[in-house]
Amino acid sequence: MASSMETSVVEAINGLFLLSSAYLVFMMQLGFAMLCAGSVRAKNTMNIMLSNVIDAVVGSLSYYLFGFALAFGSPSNPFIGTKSFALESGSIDYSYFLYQWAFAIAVAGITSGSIAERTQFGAYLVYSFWLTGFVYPVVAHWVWSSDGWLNTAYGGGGGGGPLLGSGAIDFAGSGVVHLVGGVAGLWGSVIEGPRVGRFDAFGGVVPMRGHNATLVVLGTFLLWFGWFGFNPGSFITIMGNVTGVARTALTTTLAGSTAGLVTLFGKRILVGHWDALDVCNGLIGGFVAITSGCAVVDLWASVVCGFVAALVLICLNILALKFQYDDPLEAAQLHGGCGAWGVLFTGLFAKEEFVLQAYGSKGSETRPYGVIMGGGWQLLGSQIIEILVIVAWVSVTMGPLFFLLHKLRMLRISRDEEVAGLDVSHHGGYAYQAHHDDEEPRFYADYVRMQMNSNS
Amino acid sequence: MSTCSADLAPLLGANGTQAAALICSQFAATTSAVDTTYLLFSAYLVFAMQLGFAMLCAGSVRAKNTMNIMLTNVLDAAAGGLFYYLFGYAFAFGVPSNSFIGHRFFALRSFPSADADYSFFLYQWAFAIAAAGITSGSIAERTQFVAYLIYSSFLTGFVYPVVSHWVWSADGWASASNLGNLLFHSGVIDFAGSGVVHMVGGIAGLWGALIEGPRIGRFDHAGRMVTLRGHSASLVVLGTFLLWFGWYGFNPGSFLKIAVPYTSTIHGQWSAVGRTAVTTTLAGCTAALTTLFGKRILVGHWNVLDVCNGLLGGFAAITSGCSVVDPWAAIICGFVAAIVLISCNKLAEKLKLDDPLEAAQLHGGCGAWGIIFTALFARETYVSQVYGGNSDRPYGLFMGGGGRLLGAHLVLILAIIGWVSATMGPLFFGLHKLGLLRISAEDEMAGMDLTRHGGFAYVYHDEDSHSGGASNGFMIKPAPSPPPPANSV
Amino acid sequence: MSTCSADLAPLLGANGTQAAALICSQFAATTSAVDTTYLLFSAYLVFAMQLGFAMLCAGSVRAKNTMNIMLTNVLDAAAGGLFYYLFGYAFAFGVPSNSFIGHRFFALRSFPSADADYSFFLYQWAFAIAAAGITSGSIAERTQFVAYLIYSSFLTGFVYPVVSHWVWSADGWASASNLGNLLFHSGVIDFAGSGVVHMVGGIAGLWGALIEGPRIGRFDHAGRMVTLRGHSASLVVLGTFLLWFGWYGFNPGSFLKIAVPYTSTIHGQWSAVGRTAVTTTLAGCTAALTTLFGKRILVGHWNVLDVCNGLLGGFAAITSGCSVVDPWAAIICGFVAAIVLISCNKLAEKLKLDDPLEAAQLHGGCGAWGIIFTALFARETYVSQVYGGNSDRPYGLFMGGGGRLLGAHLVLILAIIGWVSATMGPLFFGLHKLGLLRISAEDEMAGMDLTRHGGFAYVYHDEDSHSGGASNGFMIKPAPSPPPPANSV
Repeated sequence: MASSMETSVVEAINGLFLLSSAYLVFMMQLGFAMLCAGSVRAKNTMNIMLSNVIDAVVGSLSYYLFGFALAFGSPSNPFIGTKSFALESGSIDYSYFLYQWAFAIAVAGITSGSIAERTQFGAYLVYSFWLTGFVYPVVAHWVWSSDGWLNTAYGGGGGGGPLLGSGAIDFAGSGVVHLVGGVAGLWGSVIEGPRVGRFDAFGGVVPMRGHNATLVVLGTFLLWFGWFGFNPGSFITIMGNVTGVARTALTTTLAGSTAGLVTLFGKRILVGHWDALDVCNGLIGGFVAITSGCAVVDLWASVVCGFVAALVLICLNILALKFQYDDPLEAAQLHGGCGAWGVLFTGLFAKEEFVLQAYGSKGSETRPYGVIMGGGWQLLGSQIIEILVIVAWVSVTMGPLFFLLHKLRMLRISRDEEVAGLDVSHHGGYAYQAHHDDEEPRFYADYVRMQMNSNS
Repeated sequence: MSTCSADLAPLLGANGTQAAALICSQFAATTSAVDTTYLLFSAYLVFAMQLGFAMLCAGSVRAKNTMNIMLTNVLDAAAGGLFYYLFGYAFAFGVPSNSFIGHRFFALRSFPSADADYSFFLYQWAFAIAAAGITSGSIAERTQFVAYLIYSSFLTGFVYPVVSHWVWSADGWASASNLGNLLFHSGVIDFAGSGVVHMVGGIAGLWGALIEGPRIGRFDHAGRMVTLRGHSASLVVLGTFLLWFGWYGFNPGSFLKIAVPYTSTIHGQWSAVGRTAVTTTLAGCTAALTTLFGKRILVGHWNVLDVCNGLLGGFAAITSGCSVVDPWAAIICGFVAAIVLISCNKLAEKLKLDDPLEAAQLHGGCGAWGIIFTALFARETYVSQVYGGNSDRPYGLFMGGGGRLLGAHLVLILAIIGWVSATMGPLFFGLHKLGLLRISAEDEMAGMDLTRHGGFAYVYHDEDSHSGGASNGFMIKPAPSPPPPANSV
Repeated sequence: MSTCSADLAPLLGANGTQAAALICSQFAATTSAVDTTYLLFSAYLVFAMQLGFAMLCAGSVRAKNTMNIMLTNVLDAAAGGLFYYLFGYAFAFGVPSNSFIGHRFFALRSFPSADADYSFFLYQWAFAIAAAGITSGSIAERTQFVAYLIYSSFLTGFVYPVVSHWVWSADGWASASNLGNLLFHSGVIDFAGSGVVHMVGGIAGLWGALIEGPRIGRFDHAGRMVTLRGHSASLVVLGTFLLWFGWYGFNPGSFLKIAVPYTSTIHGQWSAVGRTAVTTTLAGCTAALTTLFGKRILVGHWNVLDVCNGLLGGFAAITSGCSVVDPWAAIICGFVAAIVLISCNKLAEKLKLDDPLEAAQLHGGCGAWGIIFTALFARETYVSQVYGGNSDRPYGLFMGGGGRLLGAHLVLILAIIGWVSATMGPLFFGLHKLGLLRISAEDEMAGMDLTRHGGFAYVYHDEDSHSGGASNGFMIKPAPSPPPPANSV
């Protein structure tokens, strides 16, 4: 009796924690929608918002039907899960499904930023279904399913243990989520080419400002809010992880804050003015980078992580302009670049005590941890392998898909449509209606005057 | 918790009773803390829906009426808070009472009781203001502000609480937990309120919209419908996502408690809560996709606003049965909800009903479908887990549970339509006759923000600058261009 | 939990000590999991207030300064995070320490301790950045960005933490839990920080606004006030609702723990948490309605922006006493708060104080009223439940608790005013003298976004389109019209 009550309370607390975290992660979808909407030109707002809604909507169905099974359908082989399609199985932990679903739709949200403003809507539907239903779940299976070959608990590697005796530590998915989304976006954007007018005849860069900075800030704060579900929530259970969960929330905050400040001053020096949008991107870059190691590093290390993440982001942006690469939301640079740095960072700074807390020890032997903390090279090796296989896997799956769509002329819209804007050509009109369509006066005083005139 | 002590005491030997009491009181405290945390956070999420309604409404009306609609939404929450505190809660949950209306706890006197705590009040308050929020969409852009204050107080303070007493209070005639006296031996399964909240709001809106008549310019001389587009799609999407977010408090939160073990399975209520969140998600997503393709075929372009409405229609429909159906059934629910919504919109066009936010069609139509859906697809295991009671409780018709549940649900639909029509219809009509309902034609043309609320919502062009072009945020180059053609969709 | 073992061990017979230790450690784990979940999610809600401030500020300034104000809000959170981590937390909660300032846990060295965990730090950080967010509203539209960075770091890293040490740390001279040495044998009941957060932010803003002087064009040659309207009411409403949403973390979250049974009643702390959420709601709602009607009488139209400010004023006022007053008292609190706010605004107009967001009036004025209100209406039962301690603890004057609490609260108000004036006043004055505070008149006329932040926030007119007007979402009519006359309302 007492033990069943005990179970009930414990399960309820964990369920409460996980569900609430899932709701927060879902908020990130709203954050992406607002961030994207604000970052594109007014004539494409409806298009980008539709694609964000559709990411969530299509992603839910494809993740429900296939994705969850491919990712977490155990028992399975090290490469891909094979059970509980459409949640048809005896005991599904629905909260866990919901949490993973919120992650899956975030991936597609990242990619949609890279190919914004020039992509046919049909292409969104196709890639979104494919990415959420297959590409991302396979990577998630490798790293997060206990059967996966990169998982820290995998038993089938050399010597019957995990890869290099360590396995990859990608706690909340700098690699699994952000790098996947970023690399997919990179291919999409490279194959589509830059937007019309982005680079002039001499290869000079023409700035294309988004239409609404307020929405960008709104989106950034919502992403920050959601990240409190993304990183600390990845503990899945809070019973016994109380301090770890709270520390994770704190490393996340510090990394993002540092990256935001570094970007602020860095851009001030490079460009000469204080730019809110750069700070927003810097913040997000810091969050992306800390996502991998958030649970296993010290607070001071997270400050280092954020500092380097900002530098990575600035360098990649300069590089992207050199190569005439056009990514309206800097998604490939931000999620791809900072995500890769984050995975490496974990291999450098993971602290032994926290690694053992979060991942448990393997019997009597201790786990490898960060190089700089004296933990040997195995972890860093695993992390590098993770980065390489993710880049390779996403390239061989998403690259051909985008290329095929391109060849079938389903990827990019026509030049005329692009210049006119997608909203008017595909979505039935603009996002914003004029605010004075049939009246002259604008304030109460004008109205009063108008009435006095009509009376006299 | 008394069963806990009784069960545990014999097992603990000599001082068993005291020890058991101590342990069990600890369990009780922890359980209450978990449940309250859960309920409070759910209530906060439901409150966030009010923000969602405000943004959705603001984006869906023309810029000249934005201040007006936002003010009504803020006041829904504020006035609703006071009236629900003073009267509404007492009418709804003042038990013990008769089966029609409650009559205790006015102004929360002698509250909290053993059964109900402040967190429960807060949760129910968030529901009540949601009902008023729905109605405000139907009568947007043409209603006097005073009329708004009156109907909002009446709806939150009386009409809605009575319906929620019927269905959700243990004394209500339609309640599924009124064990001694179940309607058709079944009671009504309206888990989170497709009927209680959405139909009530939708039908109240329907009467308001019918009595006021369409906005000026909505139908041309030939009787064809003219689209009056909202001024900002970004706000609509923002509002939709916030409503989606809030719905996770609305549906899964309606369990009220999370730390409840089920005897038949190791998965207790925490698992049912998770399943409810999943069914909610799937229904909305399916409805959105169906609407997307349906509208693509009907209208010829991909429209984000239709997708948003479809999404909300799916949510409104699944709200009734979210806790007692399987995920696959939720997909059916969403699919049909989208079709219901599209049909209702066609019908509204035929009937020249002008509802700026499609609130009557969406919440009324999809809400009614949701109640019927539950009676068709409710699964036996889930019904007995969630509602307990006798083992021969009826369940969904298509799941082999017989037609009694469907009968009870049809009765509820009729009762809600009757009650709301009998209360809100005369109210709107009375206001109409007193000339308090609709604003004058001049005011409507000029926009209510100007005439009633002190100015427009947006001031992008700075009026205080002397430097003309430089300070003008929008006009980088002078734009002596012709006005664009009227939007033709 | 040691009392748990001590109580239980004798009752369990032979292996009692071990059994009791096992059971009690399980209880401790469960309880701390519940409490941490509660505190963390409350902290997230409080963090959402920063988003609320950002949107409220953005909507309340003119379009040409939007980027500037949003940047300051983002940096409040980011810079605040670092400075509170490095210094602020140590000054505030570095116990054991003296009664004026803490001095441990710099950069969270040797943290977590037995008393405080990371979740507590996160919660306090969210409070600290809220204080800086308040001040940013007062000095909006005319402050150099560098000045902003300096004052924000100073406020979050030093001024605010010292005040929170006084009131909330167990060592503080005004703390209600400094049991050996209570101020006036009472201590100060500033539960969630009407004084600690809102008055500090408001008074800092007051000094900033006074030293900078009004915006250009705010007062005409005759000294009459000219309304400088914000550019987007939608954003103001969005921000207000988000603040309301966040306030549910701010006030009920200040309990820090939820799984605490009370000895005197079956309703433990979870019920008190719910009550706090209810009093918060009611105070805000009442203040909003009072402002609505008050402004209707004074100005002649229904204004949503005033209602939003009234709402926030009610929240700022109830923040101090939310946990120790009855719901009916919360209504009184909100009613007076609205009147205080309207009066303060009148006064500000007289004194030619220009505060774009009314932050000094709202957070300073209503915050001070809130502290006084608590000393008048705090109820004995609730005070002893929430603050515990000796049974003769003073409570509200009007509830028969004597004047000692009021005395302590007046001392606190004076101390906060004195301290903030003595630290922030010289800082702003020094920046002013160094020419670092205010931007040049040309910059102010042109808008800071253009001159400092690389461009305007909104680009609705596409520069790359060849079709001119057709793609222009906003300029329907040809634009070379003269700017409309300044609005005089």
